[in-house]
Amino acid sequence: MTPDELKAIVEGALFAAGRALSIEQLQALFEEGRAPDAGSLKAILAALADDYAGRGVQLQQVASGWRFQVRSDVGPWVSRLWEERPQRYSRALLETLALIAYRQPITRSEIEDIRGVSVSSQIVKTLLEREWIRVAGHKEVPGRPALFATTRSFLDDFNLQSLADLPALASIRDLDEIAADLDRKQ
Amino acid sequence: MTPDELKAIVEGALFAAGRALSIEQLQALFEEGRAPDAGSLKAILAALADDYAGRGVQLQQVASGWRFQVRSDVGPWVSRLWEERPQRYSRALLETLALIAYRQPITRSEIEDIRGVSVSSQIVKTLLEREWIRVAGHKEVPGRPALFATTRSFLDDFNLQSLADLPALASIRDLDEIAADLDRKQ
Amino acid sequence: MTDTVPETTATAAPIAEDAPASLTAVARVKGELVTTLPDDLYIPPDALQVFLDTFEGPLDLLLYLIRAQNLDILDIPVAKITHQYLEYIEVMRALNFDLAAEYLLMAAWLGEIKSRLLLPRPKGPDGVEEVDPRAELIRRLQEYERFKRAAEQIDGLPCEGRDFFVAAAMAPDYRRPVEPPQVELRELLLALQDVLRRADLYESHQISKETLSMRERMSGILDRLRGGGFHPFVSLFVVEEGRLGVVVSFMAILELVKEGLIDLVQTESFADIHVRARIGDAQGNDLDLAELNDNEPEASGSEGAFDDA
Repeated sequence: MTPDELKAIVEGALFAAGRALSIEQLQALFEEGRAPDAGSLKAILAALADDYAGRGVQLQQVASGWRFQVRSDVGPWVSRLWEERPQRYSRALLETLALIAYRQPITRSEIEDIRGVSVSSQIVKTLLEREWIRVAGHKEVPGRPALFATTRSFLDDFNLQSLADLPALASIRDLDEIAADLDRKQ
Repeated sequence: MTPDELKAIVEGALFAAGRALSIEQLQALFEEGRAPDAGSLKAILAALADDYAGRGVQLQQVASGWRFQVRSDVGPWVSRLWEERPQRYSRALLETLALIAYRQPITRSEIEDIRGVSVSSQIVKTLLEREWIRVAGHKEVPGRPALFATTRSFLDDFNLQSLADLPALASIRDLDEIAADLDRKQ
Repeated sequence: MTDTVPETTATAAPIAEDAPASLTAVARVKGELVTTLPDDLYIPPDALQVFLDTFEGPLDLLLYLIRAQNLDILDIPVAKITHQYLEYIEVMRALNFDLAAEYLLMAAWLGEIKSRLLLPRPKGPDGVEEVDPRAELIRRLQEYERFKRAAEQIDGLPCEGRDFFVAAAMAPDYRRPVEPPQVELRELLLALQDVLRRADLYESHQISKETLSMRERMSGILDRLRGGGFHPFVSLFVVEEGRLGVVVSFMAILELVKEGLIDLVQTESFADIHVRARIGDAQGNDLDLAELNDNEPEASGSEGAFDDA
């Protein structure tokens, strides 16, 4: 086996593994009695590290051996690979938000009464985290349930000056008209 | 951004992804309006392919885009990284796969007609789980049998850019021709 | 003997499909075929099961019989091949092999072809002779063989995870904040329309725009009263808002009283009226979230969400 072939095997194994490989693990790639000794492997690793100097990936020695890793300064771009596409909010969440907007301050069980189904804690948590709703207080009834109201962020995010800008409940029947109206304003 | 920085980003992203990336996916690494155009990216990819010529990994174009892969001649050594040796697929599975690849979209009973034996559910399940085939629709005949087609993963896993890259199917003579020949010989 | 059978199958010579098949030749030897099988294709009974397992069905077995004798599919002596095939089946049945239905079906078909070849071919209603009974068999053998070969070719392609591997490197740990979903007001209204339709509120309630302002004012007043303690009744009104504003505030207070959310207290007749929230203060994380919101730069200078009305 030529030194170049040996280097290609080590290089290929490190990239195929996608993690760090120790000298022993690299030696295990070869048939018994045909593995290069630790010294030769270290020389190969040093040569590989040189080859990749200045490239987008680098050979790095870490606790468990050697591994190829992406150069850290390209991280901001590379990380976009895993950027989650913003998901959509569920219909249940939107309904809950709408009820809080129009009927605030309102308790969770009051929302459930109108929607006819229970409101998951996840939805309330998401709305609180998004800072569209807040706990305005607690109702003095058994259990002291939280009273939810919308926030200024909610108004900002929906381009409203105040809650009074929300279409009147009675007119929601004619939503198509409202939609057209909103389009015109934008 | 300098051309070298751009190249390092593309290189880093391809290695970080560990799968093929399309031009669109590469463009999505950049902020809106700052992505290089398709032509520039292709030039970068060509330059990268040159850089890696003769190395243990190489840049390969497949159906879903470009990816770095370990040179196949070092495969025998690299495959020792994994305890489980890659299994060979049964002839029944390969024949089923071949029929789906060349005759897609095709139903299970159409496959059985040509092979002359029934196709086991296990084979179809294995091919679906491997994501080499998918249900492309249902044939509008009684029972609405599933129509199978191959996937992009199938092309990627066999280093193909499109179905046209599959080896050509042997030509055959049609029934009339065969009958005429048989008659002539009598 | 046993192990030579699959060996032979695997090394069957490729057909030169692009060569113009000279159909006059009776049997052409194409390529080198290593076979130790005798002419009568005798296989010891104890090897039959192994033998059968190596085939992917009757078409595959027939192809094997043809290839083992260096025959061209187009030139097969159907009578002879049929005879051999039926012999196998007979032996296997005699040995009580659990034969798949496909093998028996093929045996029946071959028997039919064989007998039809012995008879003069009948003419169809249009006076044309029926096609040679062998033609369909040849067509199916050809069709099967091309896919059998295609399967071998696919198996010969480099396969990811077996012959080559995708290269990956450790990615830097760089986290990017996830953008929350965007919602349009229209979506919100559509959701509301749905829930209202379900709740059948259209018929029983007629809620006007003014009522909405009142609801907003209710939240505003609750905000003002947050932190407990008594607040002068009059402090809840903003004279600058005019008559309508005062009326809305007044209705909001009445509604809050009705819902049991605030207390109105007057210590003696004609004394100042004081208002106190009956609702407990929000505490814990929920409150923190609300206050975090107030501290946002966009919300600077406001004590509550709706106080700028």
